[in-house]
Amino acid sequence: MISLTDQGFDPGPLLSGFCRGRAETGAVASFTGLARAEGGETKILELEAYPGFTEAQIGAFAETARTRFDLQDLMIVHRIGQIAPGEPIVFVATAASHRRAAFEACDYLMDYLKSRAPFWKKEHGPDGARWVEPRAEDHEDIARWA
Amino acid sequence: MISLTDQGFDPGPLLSGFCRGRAETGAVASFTGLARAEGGETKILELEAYPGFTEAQIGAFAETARTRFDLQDLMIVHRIGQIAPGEPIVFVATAASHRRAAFEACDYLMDYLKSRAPFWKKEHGPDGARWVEPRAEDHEDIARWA
Amino acid sequence: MARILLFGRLSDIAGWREKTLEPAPARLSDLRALLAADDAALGEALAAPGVQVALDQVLVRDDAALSPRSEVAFLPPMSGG
Amino acid sequence: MARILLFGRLSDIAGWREKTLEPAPARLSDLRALLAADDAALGEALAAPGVQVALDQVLVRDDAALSPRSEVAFLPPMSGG
Repeated sequence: MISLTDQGFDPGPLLSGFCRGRAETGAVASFTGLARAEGGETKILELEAYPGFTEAQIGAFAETARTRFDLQDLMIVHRIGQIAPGEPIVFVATAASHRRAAFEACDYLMDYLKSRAPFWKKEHGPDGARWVEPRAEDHEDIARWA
Repeated sequence: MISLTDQGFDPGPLLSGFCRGRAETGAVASFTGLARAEGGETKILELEAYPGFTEAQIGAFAETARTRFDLQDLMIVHRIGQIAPGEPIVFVATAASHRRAAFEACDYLMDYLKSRAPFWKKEHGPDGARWVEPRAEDHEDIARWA
Repeated sequence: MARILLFGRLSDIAGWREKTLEPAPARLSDLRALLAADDAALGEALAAPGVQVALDQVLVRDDAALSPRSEVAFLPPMSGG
Repeated sequence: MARILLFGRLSDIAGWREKTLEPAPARLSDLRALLAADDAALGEALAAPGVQVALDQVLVRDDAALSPRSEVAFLPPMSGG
Protein backbone atom coordinates (compact mmCIF):
# COMPACT_ATOMS: atom_id res chain seq x y z
CA MET A 1 0.00 0.00 0.00
CA ILE A 2 1.43 3.33 -1.09
CA SER A 3 -0.33 6.52 -0.14
CA LEU A 4 0.19 10.26 0.19
CA THR A 5 -1.66 12.28 2.78
CA ASP A 6 -1.89 15.99 3.55
CA GLN A 7 -3.14 15.16 7.05
CA GLY A 8 -0.98 14.36 10.06
CA PHE A 9 -0.75 10.63 10.79
CA ASP A 10 0.29 8.36 13.64
CA PRO A 11 2.71 5.53 12.66
CA GLY A 12 1.52 3.24 15.47
CA PRO A 13 -1.86 2.18 14.06
CA LEU A 14 -0.19 1.69 10.65
CA LEU A 15 2.33 -0.72 12.22
CA SER A 16 -0.41 -2.53 14.17
CA GLY A 17 -2.43 -3.08 11.00
CA PHE A 18 0.64 -4.13 9.03
CA CYS A 19 1.65 -6.78 11.63
CA ARG A 20 -1.82 -8.28 12.02
CA GLY A 21 -2.56 -11.81 10.76
CA ARG A 22 1.01 -12.71 9.76
CA ALA A 23 1.50 -16.30 10.92
CA GLU A 24 4.30 -16.87 8.37
CA THR A 25 6.06 -13.50 8.31
CA GLY A 26 8.66 -13.53 11.07
CA ALA A 27 10.11 -10.07 10.47
CA VAL A 28 8.62 -6.59 10.17
CA ALA A 29 11.00 -3.62 9.91
CA SER A 30 9.72 -0.07 9.93
CA PHE A 31 11.07 3.43 9.61
CA THR A 32 9.38 6.64 10.70
CA GLY A 33 10.87 9.93 9.53
CA LEU A 34 10.03 12.90 11.74
CA ALA A 35 10.38 16.60 10.86
CA ARG A 36 13.26 18.13 12.79
CA ALA A 37 13.14 21.59 14.34
CA GLU A 38 16.94 21.96 13.79
CA GLY A 39 17.09 24.05 16.98
CA GLY A 40 14.54 26.51 15.61
CA GLU A 41 16.23 26.83 12.20
CA THR A 42 13.33 25.12 10.44
CA LYS A 43 9.85 26.08 11.50
CA ILE A 44 7.78 24.37 8.81
CA LEU A 45 8.65 21.85 6.12
CA GLU A 46 6.56 21.90 2.97
CA LEU A 47 6.44 18.92 0.62
CA GLU A 48 4.94 19.07 -2.83
CA ALA A 49 4.04 15.95 -4.82
CA TYR A 50 2.61 15.41 -8.29
CA PRO A 51 -0.51 13.40 -7.39
CA GLY A 52 -0.77 10.22 -9.43
CA PHE A 53 2.74 10.53 -10.86
CA THR A 54 4.42 10.49 -7.45
CA GLU A 55 2.55 7.37 -6.25
CA ALA A 56 3.21 5.61 -9.59
CA GLN A 57 6.96 6.34 -9.47
CA ILE A 58 7.20 5.19 -5.85
CA GLY A 59 5.14 2.12 -6.72
CA ALA A 60 7.48 1.16 -9.56
CA PHE A 61 10.49 1.49 -7.26
CA ALA A 62 8.72 -0.47 -4.51
CA GLU A 63 8.28 -3.35 -6.97
CA THR A 64 12.06 -3.53 -7.42
CA ALA A 65 12.42 -3.72 -3.62
CA ARG A 66 9.77 -6.42 -3.35
CA THR A 67 11.61 -8.60 -5.88
CA ARG A 68 15.15 -7.83 -4.77
CA PHE A 69 14.50 -8.67 -1.10
CA ASP A 70 11.75 -11.28 -1.61
CA LEU A 71 9.33 -9.23 0.50
CA GLN A 72 5.97 -10.58 1.52
CA ASP A 73 4.49 -7.09 1.80
CA LEU A 74 5.35 -3.42 2.14
CA MET A 75 3.64 -0.20 3.12
CA ILE A 76 4.63 3.41 2.39
CA VAL A 77 2.72 6.40 3.74
CA HIS A 78 4.13 9.83 2.89
CA ARG A 79 2.98 13.17 4.21
CA ILE A 80 2.68 16.13 1.82
CA GLY A 81 1.86 19.78 2.45
CA GLN A 82 3.02 21.71 5.50
CA ILE A 83 4.63 19.71 8.28
CA ALA A 84 5.58 21.00 11.75
CA PRO A 85 8.66 19.82 13.73
CA GLY A 86 8.11 16.47 15.43
CA GLU A 87 5.38 15.39 13.01
CA PRO A 88 5.82 12.17 10.98
CA ILE A 89 6.83 12.76 7.34
CA VAL A 90 7.12 9.18 6.18
CA PHE A 91 6.35 5.67 7.39
CA VAL A 92 7.74 2.59 5.65
CA ALA A 93 7.14 -0.99 6.76
CA THR A 94 8.46 -4.21 5.19
CA ALA A 95 7.49 -7.82 5.90
CA ALA A 96 9.76 -10.78 5.18
CA SER A 97 10.53 -14.25 6.46
CA HIS A 98 13.85 -13.16 7.92
CA ARG A 99 15.02 -9.97 9.52
CA ARG A 100 18.00 -9.22 7.25
CA ALA A 101 15.71 -8.90 4.22
CA ALA A 102 13.15 -6.80 6.10
CA PHE A 103 15.82 -4.38 7.39
CA GLU A 104 17.63 -4.05 4.07
CA ALA A 105 14.44 -3.49 2.08
CA CYS A 106 13.28 -0.80 4.50
CA ASP A 107 16.68 0.92 4.33
CA TYR A 108 16.66 0.67 0.51
CA LEU A 109 13.17 2.16 0.23
CA MET A 110 14.12 5.02 2.55
CA ASP A 111 17.29 5.81 0.58
CA TYR A 112 15.14 6.09 -2.54
CA LEU A 113 12.40 8.12 -0.87
CA LYS A 114 14.93 10.58 0.58
CA SER A 115 16.94 11.11 -2.59
CA ARG A 116 15.03 10.37 -5.79
CA ALA A 117 11.29 10.17 -5.10
CA PRO A 118 9.21 12.86 -6.86
CA PHE A 119 8.84 15.37 -4.06
CA TRP A 120 9.86 19.01 -3.92
CA LYS A 121 10.80 20.27 -0.51
CA LYS A 122 10.66 23.79 0.87
CA GLU A 123 11.96 24.78 4.28
CA HIS A 124 10.34 27.74 6.00
CA GLY A 125 12.77 29.14 8.56
CA PRO A 126 13.41 32.38 10.42
CA ASP A 127 15.05 33.87 7.28
CA GLY A 128 12.26 32.94 4.88
CA ALA A 129 11.64 29.95 2.64
CA ARG A 130 14.02 28.01 0.41
CA TRP A 131 13.69 25.02 -1.90
CA VAL A 132 15.93 22.11 -0.89
CA GLU A 133 17.77 19.89 -3.36
CA PRO A 134 19.01 16.42 -2.35
CA ARG A 135 22.16 16.37 -0.23
CA ALA A 136 25.34 14.66 -1.43
CA GLU A 137 24.86 12.23 1.48
CA ASP A 138 21.49 11.15 0.05
CA HIS A 139 23.05 10.41 -3.33
CA GLU A 140 25.78 8.37 -1.61
CA ASP A 141 23.13 6.44 0.33
CA ILE A 142 21.26 5.38 -2.78
CA ALA A 143 24.51 4.61 -4.63
CA ARG A 144 25.29 1.88 -2.04
CA TRP A 145 22.67 -0.37 -3.67
CA ALA A 146 23.92 -0.20 -7.27
CA MET B 1 13.03 1.28 28.30
CA ILE B 2 13.67 -2.47 28.48
CA SER B 3 10.90 -4.80 29.56
CA LEU B 4 9.82 -8.42 29.50
CA THR B 5 6.17 -9.38 29.40
CA ASP B 6 4.31 -12.68 29.56
CA GLN B 7 1.26 -11.01 28.00
CA GLY B 8 0.63 -10.50 24.28
CA PHE B 9 1.41 -6.98 23.13
CA ASP B 10 0.67 -4.77 20.14
CA PRO B 11 3.75 -3.01 18.63
CA GLY B 12 1.68 -0.09 17.30
CA PRO B 13 0.99 1.76 20.55
CA LEU B 14 4.64 1.22 21.54
CA LEU B 15 5.79 2.91 18.32
CA SER B 16 3.27 5.75 18.73
CA GLY B 17 4.50 6.45 22.25
CA PHE B 18 8.14 6.18 21.20
CA CYS B 19 7.70 8.74 18.36
CA ARG B 20 5.76 11.29 20.41
CA GLY B 21 7.32 14.66 21.28
CA ARG B 22 10.50 14.24 19.23
CA ALA B 23 11.10 17.61 17.60
CA GLU B 24 14.85 16.92 17.19
CA THR B 25 14.91 13.22 16.41
CA GLY B 26 14.48 12.82 12.67
CA ALA B 27 14.73 9.04 12.50
CA VAL B 28 12.96 6.18 14.28
CA ALA B 29 13.67 2.62 13.14
CA SER B 30 11.76 -0.32 14.56
CA PHE B 31 11.72 -4.06 14.30
CA THR B 32 8.90 -6.41 15.25
CA GLY B 33 9.64 -10.13 15.39
CA LEU B 34 6.59 -12.35 14.97
CA ALA B 35 6.30 -16.04 15.81
CA ARG B 36 6.16 -18.12 12.63
CA ALA B 37 3.89 -21.12 12.16
CA GLU B 38 6.49 -22.74 9.82
CA GLY B 39 3.62 -24.29 7.87
CA GLY B 40 2.27 -25.99 10.99
CA GLU B 41 5.68 -27.32 12.10
CA THR B 42 5.74 -25.06 15.14
CA LYS B 43 2.56 -24.69 17.11
CA ILE B 44 3.75 -22.84 20.18
CA LEU B 45 7.04 -21.11 20.99
CA GLU B 46 8.04 -20.96 24.64
CA LEU B 47 10.61 -18.46 25.89
CA GLU B 48 12.16 -18.61 29.31
CA ALA B 49 14.04 -15.69 30.85
CA TYR B 50 15.86 -15.21 34.16
CA PRO B 51 13.93 -12.23 35.53
CA GLY B 52 16.24 -9.41 36.64
CA PHE B 53 19.34 -11.02 35.09
CA THR B 54 17.89 -11.03 31.57
CA GLU B 55 16.86 -7.36 31.69
CA ALA B 56 20.22 -6.39 33.19
CA GLN B 57 22.21 -8.21 30.49
CA ILE B 58 20.08 -6.70 27.72
CA GLY B 59 20.39 -3.29 29.37
CA ALA B 60 24.19 -3.52 29.44
CA PHE B 61 24.27 -4.44 25.75
CA ALA B 62 21.79 -1.67 24.92
CA GLU B 63 24.21 0.83 26.49
CA THR B 64 26.91 -0.24 24.02
CA ALA B 65 24.43 0.35 21.17
CA ARG B 66 23.46 3.76 22.54
CA THR B 67 27.09 4.87 22.60
CA ARG B 68 28.21 3.20 19.38
CA PHE B 69 25.40 4.70 17.27
CA ASP B 70 24.90 7.94 19.24
CA LEU B 71 21.26 7.09 19.88
CA GLN B 72 18.89 9.54 21.45
CA ASP B 73 16.70 6.76 22.82
CA LEU B 74 15.82 3.10 22.49
CA MET B 75 13.05 0.72 23.55
CA ILE B 76 13.07 -3.07 23.82
CA VAL B 77 9.98 -5.09 24.72
CA HIS B 78 10.38 -8.88 24.75
CA ARG B 79 7.70 -11.46 25.19
CA ILE B 80 8.32 -14.48 27.43
CA GLY B 81 6.19 -17.57 28.12
CA GLN B 82 4.09 -19.31 25.49
CA ILE B 83 3.69 -17.54 22.16
CA ALA B 84 1.33 -18.56 19.34
CA PRO B 85 2.14 -18.15 15.60
CA GLY B 86 1.59 -14.59 14.38
CA GLU B 87 2.05 -13.05 17.83
CA PRO B 88 4.81 -10.45 18.42
CA ILE B 89 7.88 -11.84 20.21
CA VAL B 90 10.02 -8.72 20.28
CA PHE B 91 9.76 -5.02 19.53
CA VAL B 92 12.85 -2.81 19.24
CA ALA B 93 12.79 0.91 18.43
CA THR B 94 15.74 3.29 18.07
CA ALA B 95 15.76 7.08 17.79
CA ALA B 96 18.60 9.06 16.21
CA SER B 97 19.21 12.27 14.28
CA HIS B 98 19.82 10.39 11.04
CA ARG B 99 18.37 7.24 9.57
CA ARG B 100 21.61 5.30 9.04
CA ALA B 101 22.33 5.29 12.79
CA ALA B 102 18.74 4.38 13.68
CA PHE B 103 18.68 1.45 11.22
CA GLU B 104 22.10 0.11 12.18
CA ALA B 105 21.43 0.30 15.90
CA CYS B 106 18.11 -1.52 15.50
CA ASP B 107 19.77 -4.22 13.39
CA TYR B 108 22.64 -4.53 15.93
CA LEU B 109 20.25 -4.87 18.87
CA MET B 110 18.22 -7.53 17.03
CA ASP B 111 21.35 -9.54 16.15
CA TYR B 112 22.23 -9.57 19.84
CA LEU B 113 18.71 -10.37 21.02
CA LYS B 114 18.42 -13.28 18.55
CA SER B 115 21.79 -14.85 19.29
CA ARG B 116 23.20 -14.00 22.71
CA ALA B 117 20.48 -12.56 24.94
CA PRO B 118 19.65 -14.68 28.02
CA PHE B 119 16.58 -16.53 26.77
CA TRP B 120 15.97 -20.25 26.45
CA LYS B 121 13.67 -21.23 23.66
CA LYS B 122 11.49 -24.31 23.33
CA GLU B 123 9.48 -25.16 20.24
CA HIS B 124 6.32 -27.20 20.67
CA GLY B 125 5.50 -28.90 17.35
CA PRO B 126 3.53 -31.88 16.12
CA ASP B 127 6.35 -34.23 17.22
CA GLY B 128 6.69 -32.85 20.75
CA ALA B 129 8.86 -30.15 22.28
CA ARG B 130 12.54 -29.39 21.79
CA TRP B 131 14.97 -26.81 23.15
CA VAL B 132 16.49 -24.63 20.43
CA GLU B 133 20.11 -23.47 20.41
CA PRO B 134 21.19 -20.42 18.36
CA ARG B 135 21.59 -21.07 14.63
CA ALA B 136 24.95 -20.61 12.87
CA GLU B 137 23.28 -17.77 10.93
CA ASP B 138 22.59 -15.91 14.18
CA HIS B 139 26.25 -16.19 15.19
CA GLU B 140 27.30 -14.88 11.78
CA ASP B 141 24.88 -11.96 12.13
CA ILE B 142 26.35 -10.83 15.43
CA ALA B 143 29.91 -11.40 14.17
CA ARG B 144 29.36 -8.70 11.52
CA TRP B 145 29.64 -6.00 14.20
CA ALA B 146 32.97 -7.07 15.73
CA MET C 1 -7.11 22.27 -24.02
CA ALA C 2 -3.65 21.32 -22.70
CA ARG C 3 -2.99 21.46 -18.98
CA ILE C 4 0.43 22.77 -17.89
CA LEU C 5 1.77 22.08 -14.38
CA LEU C 6 4.83 23.59 -12.69
CA PHE C 7 6.43 22.11 -9.57
CA GLY C 8 8.89 23.26 -6.92
CA ARG C 9 10.85 26.43 -7.65
CA LEU C 10 9.41 26.63 -11.18
CA SER C 11 6.01 27.77 -9.89
CA ASP C 12 7.72 30.38 -7.68
CA ILE C 13 9.55 31.74 -10.76
CA ALA C 14 6.40 31.75 -12.93
CA GLY C 15 3.98 32.99 -10.31
CA TRP C 16 1.53 30.24 -11.26
CA ARG C 17 1.25 26.52 -10.62
CA GLU C 18 -1.18 25.40 -13.25
CA LYS C 19 -2.62 26.82 -16.45
CA THR C 20 -4.61 25.63 -19.44
CA LEU C 21 -3.85 26.47 -23.06
CA GLU C 22 -6.52 26.50 -25.76
CA PRO C 23 -5.73 25.44 -28.40
CA ALA C 24 -2.99 23.06 -27.21
CA PRO C 25 0.38 23.62 -28.91
CA ALA C 26 1.19 20.92 -31.47
CA ARG C 27 4.45 19.86 -29.88
CA LEU C 28 6.33 20.14 -26.61
CA SER C 29 8.88 22.39 -28.32
CA ASP C 30 6.05 24.74 -29.37
CA LEU C 31 4.85 24.82 -25.76
CA ARG C 32 8.35 25.68 -24.52
CA ALA C 33 8.59 28.51 -27.08
CA LEU C 34 5.18 29.86 -26.08
CA LEU C 35 6.00 29.85 -22.36
CA ALA C 36 9.42 31.45 -22.98
CA ALA C 37 7.83 34.20 -25.13
CA ASP C 38 5.43 35.00 -22.27
CA ASP C 39 8.09 34.87 -19.53
CA ALA C 40 11.79 34.76 -20.45
CA ALA C 41 12.89 33.85 -16.90
CA LEU C 42 10.51 30.90 -16.86
CA GLY C 43 11.63 29.83 -20.35
CA GLU C 44 15.22 29.76 -19.14
CA ALA C 45 14.32 27.88 -15.94
CA LEU C 46 12.39 25.24 -17.92
CA ALA C 47 15.40 24.69 -20.20
CA ALA C 48 17.87 24.34 -17.29
CA PRO C 49 19.68 21.02 -16.85
CA GLY C 50 17.90 18.65 -14.46
CA VAL C 51 14.39 19.87 -15.31
CA GLN C 52 12.38 16.88 -16.52
CA VAL C 53 9.09 16.79 -18.41
CA ALA C 54 6.20 14.39 -17.80
CA LEU C 55 3.67 14.09 -20.61
CA ASP C 56 0.46 12.54 -19.34
CA GLN C 57 2.41 11.45 -16.25
CA VAL C 58 5.14 9.66 -18.22
CA LEU C 59 8.66 11.11 -18.35
CA VAL C 60 9.74 12.14 -21.88
CA ARG C 61 13.32 12.96 -22.81
CA ASP C 62 12.95 14.58 -26.22
CA ASP C 63 10.43 16.61 -28.13
CA ALA C 64 6.98 15.03 -28.39
CA ALA C 65 3.62 15.66 -30.05
CA LEU C 66 0.91 16.96 -27.73
CA SER C 67 -2.72 15.93 -28.01
CA PRO C 68 -5.50 18.47 -27.45
CA ARG C 69 -5.95 17.15 -23.88
CA SER C 70 -2.34 16.57 -22.91
CA GLU C 71 -1.13 17.19 -19.37
CA VAL C 72 2.43 18.54 -19.38
CA ALA C 73 4.33 18.78 -16.09
CA PHE C 74 7.73 20.48 -15.66
CA LEU C 75 9.66 18.86 -12.82
CA PRO C 76 12.75 20.47 -11.30
CA PRO C 77 15.29 18.11 -9.64
CA MET C 78 13.39 15.93 -7.20
CA SER C 79 14.47 16.41 -3.63
CA GLY C 80 13.00 13.31 -2.08
CA GLY C 81 10.77 13.55 0.93
CA MET D 1 19.26 -20.82 52.74
CA ALA D 2 20.71 -20.82 49.20
CA ARG D 3 18.36 -20.62 46.22
CA ILE D 4 19.25 -22.77 43.20
CA LEU D 5 17.72 -22.07 39.78
CA LEU D 6 17.87 -24.20 36.64
CA PHE D 7 17.03 -22.89 33.15
CA GLY D 8 16.22 -24.35 29.75
CA ARG D 9 16.97 -28.05 29.28
CA LEU D 10 18.62 -28.27 32.73
CA SER D 11 15.24 -28.10 34.48
CA ASP D 12 13.86 -30.78 32.13
CA ILE D 13 16.79 -33.06 33.08
CA ALA D 14 16.45 -32.39 36.82
CA GLY D 15 12.68 -32.41 36.99
CA TRP D 16 12.76 -29.22 39.05
CA ARG D 17 13.26 -25.56 38.27
CA GLU D 18 14.06 -24.08 41.66
CA LYS D 19 15.06 -25.42 45.06
CA THR D 20 16.41 -24.11 48.32
CA LEU D 21 19.24 -25.66 50.32
CA GLU D 22 19.57 -25.23 54.07
CA PRO D 23 22.30 -24.86 55.09
CA ALA D 24 23.86 -23.32 51.99
CA PRO D 25 27.00 -25.12 50.75
CA ALA D 26 30.17 -23.19 51.49
CA ARG D 27 31.35 -23.00 47.90
CA LEU D 28 30.01 -23.37 44.36
CA SER D 29 32.12 -26.54 43.99
CA ASP D 30 30.42 -27.99 47.08
CA LEU D 31 27.04 -27.19 45.56
CA ARG D 32 27.99 -28.94 42.32
CA ALA D 33 29.13 -32.02 44.26
CA LEU D 34 25.92 -32.08 46.26
CA LEU D 35 23.69 -31.80 43.17
CA ALA D 36 25.73 -34.48 41.33
CA ALA D 37 25.49 -36.86 44.33
CA ASP D 38 21.70 -36.44 44.25
CA ASP D 39 21.35 -36.76 40.47
CA ALA D 40 24.30 -37.94 38.37
CA ALA D 41 22.65 -36.95 35.05
CA LEU D 42 22.10 -33.41 36.34
CA GLY D 43 25.65 -33.25 37.71
CA GLU D 44 26.97 -34.16 34.27
CA ALA D 45 24.68 -31.64 32.52
CA LEU D 46 25.77 -28.83 34.87
CA ALA D 47 29.44 -29.58 34.14
CA ALA D 48 28.94 -29.61 30.34
CA PRO D 49 30.76 -26.98 28.26
CA GLY D 50 28.65 -23.89 27.59
CA VAL D 51 26.77 -24.04 30.89
CA GLN D 52 27.35 -20.78 32.74
CA VAL D 53 26.76 -19.92 36.37
CA ALA D 54 25.31 -16.71 37.75
CA LEU D 55 25.91 -16.03 41.43
CA ASP D 56 23.49 -13.39 42.70
CA GLN D 57 22.76 -12.52 39.06
CA VAL D 58 26.42 -11.98 38.13
CA LEU D 59 28.22 -14.47 35.87
CA VAL D 60 31.13 -16.26 37.59
CA ARG D 61 33.73 -18.30 35.73
CA ASP D 62 35.48 -20.17 38.50
CA ASP D 63 34.71 -21.56 41.90
CA ALA D 64 33.31 -19.02 44.36
CA ALA D 65 32.26 -18.80 48.00
CA LEU D 66 28.52 -18.86 48.62
CA SER D 67 26.83 -16.81 51.31
CA PRO D 68 23.93 -18.26 53.33
CA ARG D 69 21.46 -16.36 51.07
CA SER D 70 23.14 -16.79 47.68
CA GLU D 71 21.10 -17.24 44.53
CA VAL D 72 22.88 -19.62 42.13
CA ALA D 73 21.55 -20.00 38.59
CA PHE D 74 22.78 -22.59 36.08
CA LEU D 75 22.39 -21.28 32.53
CA PRO D 76 22.65 -23.55 29.48
CA PRO D 77 23.74 -21.91 26.19
CA MET D 78 21.49 -18.90 25.63
CA SER D 79 19.40 -19.19 22.52
CA GLY D 80 18.32 -15.59 22.09
CA GLY D 81 14.67 -14.71 21.74
